[in-house]
Amino acid sequence: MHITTADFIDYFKSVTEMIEKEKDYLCELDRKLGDGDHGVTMSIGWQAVNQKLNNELANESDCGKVSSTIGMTFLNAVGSSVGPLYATGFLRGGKVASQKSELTDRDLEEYWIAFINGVKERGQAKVGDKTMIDTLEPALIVLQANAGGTRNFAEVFSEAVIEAEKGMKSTTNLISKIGRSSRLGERSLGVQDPGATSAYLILAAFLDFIKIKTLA
Amino acid sequence: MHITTADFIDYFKSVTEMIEKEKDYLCELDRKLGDGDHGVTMSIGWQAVNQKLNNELANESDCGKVSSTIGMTFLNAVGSSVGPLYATGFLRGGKVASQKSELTDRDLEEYWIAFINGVKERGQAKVGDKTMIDTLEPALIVLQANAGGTRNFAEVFSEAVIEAEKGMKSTTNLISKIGRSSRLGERSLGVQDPGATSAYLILAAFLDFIKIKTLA
Amino acid sequence: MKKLINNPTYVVEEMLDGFLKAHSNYIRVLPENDRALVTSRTTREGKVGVLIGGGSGHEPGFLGYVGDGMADGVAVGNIFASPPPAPILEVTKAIDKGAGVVYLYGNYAGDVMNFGMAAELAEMEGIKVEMVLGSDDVASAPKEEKHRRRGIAGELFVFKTAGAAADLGYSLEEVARIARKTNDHTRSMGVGLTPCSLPQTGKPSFEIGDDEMEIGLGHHGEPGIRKAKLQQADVVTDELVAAILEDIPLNEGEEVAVLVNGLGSTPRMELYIMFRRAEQILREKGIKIYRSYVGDYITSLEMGGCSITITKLDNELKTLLDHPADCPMFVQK
Amino acid sequence: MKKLINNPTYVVEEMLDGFLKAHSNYIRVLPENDRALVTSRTTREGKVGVLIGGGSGHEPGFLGYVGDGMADGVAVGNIFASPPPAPILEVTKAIDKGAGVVYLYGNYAGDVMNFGMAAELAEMEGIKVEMVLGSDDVASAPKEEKHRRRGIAGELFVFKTAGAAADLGYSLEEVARIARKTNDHTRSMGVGLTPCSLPQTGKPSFEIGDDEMEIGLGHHGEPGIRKAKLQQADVVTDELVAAILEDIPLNEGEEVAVLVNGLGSTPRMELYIMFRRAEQILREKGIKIYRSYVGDYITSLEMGGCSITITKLDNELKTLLDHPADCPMFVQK
Ligand SMILES: Nc1ncnc2c1ncn2[C@@H]1O[C@H](COP(=O)(O)OP(=O)(O)O)[C@@H](O)[C@H]1O
Ligand SMILES: Nc1ncnc2c1ncn2[C@@H]1O[C@H](COP(=O)(O)OP(=O)(O)O)[C@@H](O)[C@H]1O
Ligand SMILES: [Mg+2]
Ligand SMILES: [Mg+2]
Ligand SMILES: [Mg+2]
Ligand SMILES: [Mg+2]
Repeated sequence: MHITTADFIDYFKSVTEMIEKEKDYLCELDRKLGDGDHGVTMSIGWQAVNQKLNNELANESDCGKVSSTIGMTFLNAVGSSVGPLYATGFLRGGKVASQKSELTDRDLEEYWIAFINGVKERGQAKVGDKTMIDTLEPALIVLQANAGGTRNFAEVFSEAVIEAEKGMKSTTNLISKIGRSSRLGERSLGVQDPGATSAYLILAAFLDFIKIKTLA
Repeated sequence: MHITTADFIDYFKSVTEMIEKEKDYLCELDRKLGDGDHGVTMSIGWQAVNQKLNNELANESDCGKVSSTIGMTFLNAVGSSVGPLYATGFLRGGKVASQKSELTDRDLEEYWIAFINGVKERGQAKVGDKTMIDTLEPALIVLQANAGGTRNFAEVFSEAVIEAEKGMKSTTNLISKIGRSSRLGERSLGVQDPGATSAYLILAAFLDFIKIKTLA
Repeated sequence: MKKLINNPTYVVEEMLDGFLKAHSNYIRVLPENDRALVTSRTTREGKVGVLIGGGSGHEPGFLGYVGDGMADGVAVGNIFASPPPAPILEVTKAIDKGAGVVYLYGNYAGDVMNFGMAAELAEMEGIKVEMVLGSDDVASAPKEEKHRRRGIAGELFVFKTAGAAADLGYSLEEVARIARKTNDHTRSMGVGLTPCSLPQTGKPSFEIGDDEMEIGLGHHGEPGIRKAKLQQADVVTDELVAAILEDIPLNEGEEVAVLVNGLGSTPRMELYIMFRRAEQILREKGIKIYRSYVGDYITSLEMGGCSITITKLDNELKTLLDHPADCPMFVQK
Repeated sequence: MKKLINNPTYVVEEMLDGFLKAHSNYIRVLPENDRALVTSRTTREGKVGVLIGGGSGHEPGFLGYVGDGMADGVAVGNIFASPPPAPILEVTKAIDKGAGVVYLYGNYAGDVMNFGMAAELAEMEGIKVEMVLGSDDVASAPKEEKHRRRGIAGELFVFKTAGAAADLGYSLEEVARIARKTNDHTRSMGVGLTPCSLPQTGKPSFEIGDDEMEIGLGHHGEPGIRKAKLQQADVVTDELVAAILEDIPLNEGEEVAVLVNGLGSTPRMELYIMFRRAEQILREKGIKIYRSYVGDYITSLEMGGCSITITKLDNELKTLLDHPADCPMFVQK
């Protein structure tokens, strides 16, 4: 598979659309666990990203530049918890994709590995803390197990998304240990973590995107 | 009819009870026309009066002293619009009843005439302004028409209360010209004035009281 | 409605108890009357006494405005009810330093009667009293009947300038003149979004739909001019400011003070959004805002909404507005 | 919920616009970043810069506390969201007078990451930065894990003492020490009665029954320790003060500052009723209240409820607390 910079930009546009649809749901989860703004924050961030995609980045050919600009744009638009987390992901991914006008299967693998490692490093959360790491870490394990290998990326990524989904769902039965909801104790049980949810949605959107690419 | 000071005190106690029952209704009317506190104000005032009746005034023999103490007590407990209005009524009535340990038909007539004139003088409202004067003025006319005459007070007062009731009811179809509700214009139509209502209730309670006295 | 109170009957007493404990360096209660509060600092002989007062439930109004450069004493009524003459009289006696006392209060039937009775009693005791009634609410009567208008948030400016004038040694007549002039130069209009409730009844003070606002609402929940569909902040501001400017025409180059006053539960964020638009309108007309106040200055318990006040300034009023003040709920350097 | 706003997307921008227009004598925005605000007065070379910040929706927190004797600048986030590193960095550069900058903010995951990133960037530019996190909310983690506790209204005292220390010429390390000491000496706990709503969603920030309260509520509407039937103010105060005193034992004769902070829609009357009871409890224990603050200091939009904060004082903190301050929303003589 070859993803051009234009494809890459299309993917990010699709994330903006998806976030607009899921905004209320993400806020709903955050109202139960935190301060209720996760959907709003994601929406503000991705609207700002979309602005960039349609303007400064419209004719950009460097995938790395696209990703790192997205990171900085998202960060400066939202701050919040997810600003530094996702921004660090996009910045690290941007390094991997730097100077590339096309991304191969191996590039994409590396991109998402760097992305997830960036988030992990920034947030220092562990699996079981009830954060987006519960979504991202299982995906990372799948990606790393196949890193540098010969398997089709779409196939590997589809497995990664399956694991990510399980991870996301597992947060429902976790007691929160980090972030705003960590003071809830037992009361955090029964609700899926909003960040774990948005992280899954971002990965799943990429899978959708490459599936459509492959069919086309 | 002869009303002793003890009877007089009993009447005022009955007003306290009556106001507690009508408190919510009076507030309800004032919410529609004013600031919603008329029932609360009346209740605060009459609770304070009741305290006095049960203590300092418990063995008082001077009807005038009872009435003027009630006036000052009511005034100091509530302030508000009705504080000065009713207080002036009780103070003027108190002058008429001063040094008397019993009130005759003619005394009672004079008492209520003085009471109403006091309220009128304090408030300077006119019939048709949508205030308690719409209740009190018609009663005053009846009382004055018979002043110093020989008719039975209970009979005269019962006519006065009938006129007072008509006056009270007339306020429903008046546009307010004085007090808080006077800025409502047309919107003050359709609601009976709270002060006109409490004034009627006070007169009606006196009628009930003398009826029971007469039967007993 | 939910309230953090004990017995509804004693809310005013308990508030005063807490208030006096919290601010004993500013204010004390007179032994003669538990609703009569005066500054705990010593005031100069010969200074005109400034007495404010009105119902409770408007905090910081009115007890929060006793202090240096503002009022010398306050008479505290029940919720939304004028204080009776007794505490007014006691405060008058305590703050009279031989130069007389000015009473500053809102134009409401109850206040007029109670303060009037107190003034008569004070004069019988040889104290000169001047009375100035706040009547800034343009929504409460037509222009030709300004004497019938009620006083709302604009009273803050009357307290401020009259308090400063008294502090600067003006005579009783002069302090009263300043208060009257400030009131004459002041116009306000409010908008209500959600009602408050009296602790004793718990009932909403007025009925209003989920998508409605009450234009011209009084600050005791008295109905205003009309109910309307809730509009955007800019549209609401336009209406309030237009009503004010129609009432007190201002020319290019003139200077004003602006107050956006929250009624109780409206976040400061919204008040600043309203202020932003008011400033735009005035700037477009070439009118200069000399001083701005944005916040909860005279409230109505937990009522939702706000009012806008504009006061036309001249050099005299500017100096008095700039004068420092130090009160429990109002400090200005 | 009803709001006086225009487009929900621009509430923070419009608030800032109004705020800056209303208080241009106090505060200005940096040309580099529209969420970076600094004092408009000139600060002395060699003075330690005090930088505060956090999400919007807490007004007067945090932008209302920029001024003499408090903060030199503020980074403004979206509603309930930490500001990103960029405005923090710009404020840092603007207020550094060669002596370094102290960052004062609440202990929230987002703030920790964003302020941390900004500090790294500032240090790369040669500016020394100290960070002190507010963590006064006893309801947010057990005593042994104070580092995990979130910061609520008690941050006001941290701003106050650190701001005073910087004003008095303390070094960066000393200002940071003062801030840490104040935070170490400070405990708060809150109670929520009614939720707020984000302008963008309009949905209540938490679910609560008509007769319920949330004990230990966070000031973004984060759930607290437990829901309970709403009790009388004295009972609620007893619970909050007991939790605080269990966490920071105070001996007879010790002195404290007390803050009863409204969350947005709770009338001042109720705050004073809560204060009254807190004062009773402390007095009975022989603890002296040296200074009291009662009002809306750090809010959560239109949330209903309040928090109580107690700070243990020594002579050093007393002097700093007494130091004058002059900010758009906080003036102390
Ligand atoms: N240290 C962390 N590491 C990873 N994810 C985190 C961390 N802290 C918070 N999160 C994630 O952030 C989400 C909340 O995001 P959001 O609501 O946008 O920010 P905030 O908590 O500042 O309001 C949580 O659901 C959680 O998944
Ligand atoms: N000048 C007046 N003369 C006679 N009655 C008056 C006058 N002003 C007000 N009232 C009466 O007072 C009533 C309101 O009383 P209340 O609600 O207790 O006082 P407030 O208006 O101060 O809240 C009105 O319904 C009206 O009947
Ligand atoms: Mg959140
Ligand atoms: Mg009334
Ligand atoms: Mg009233
Ligand atoms: Mg947030």
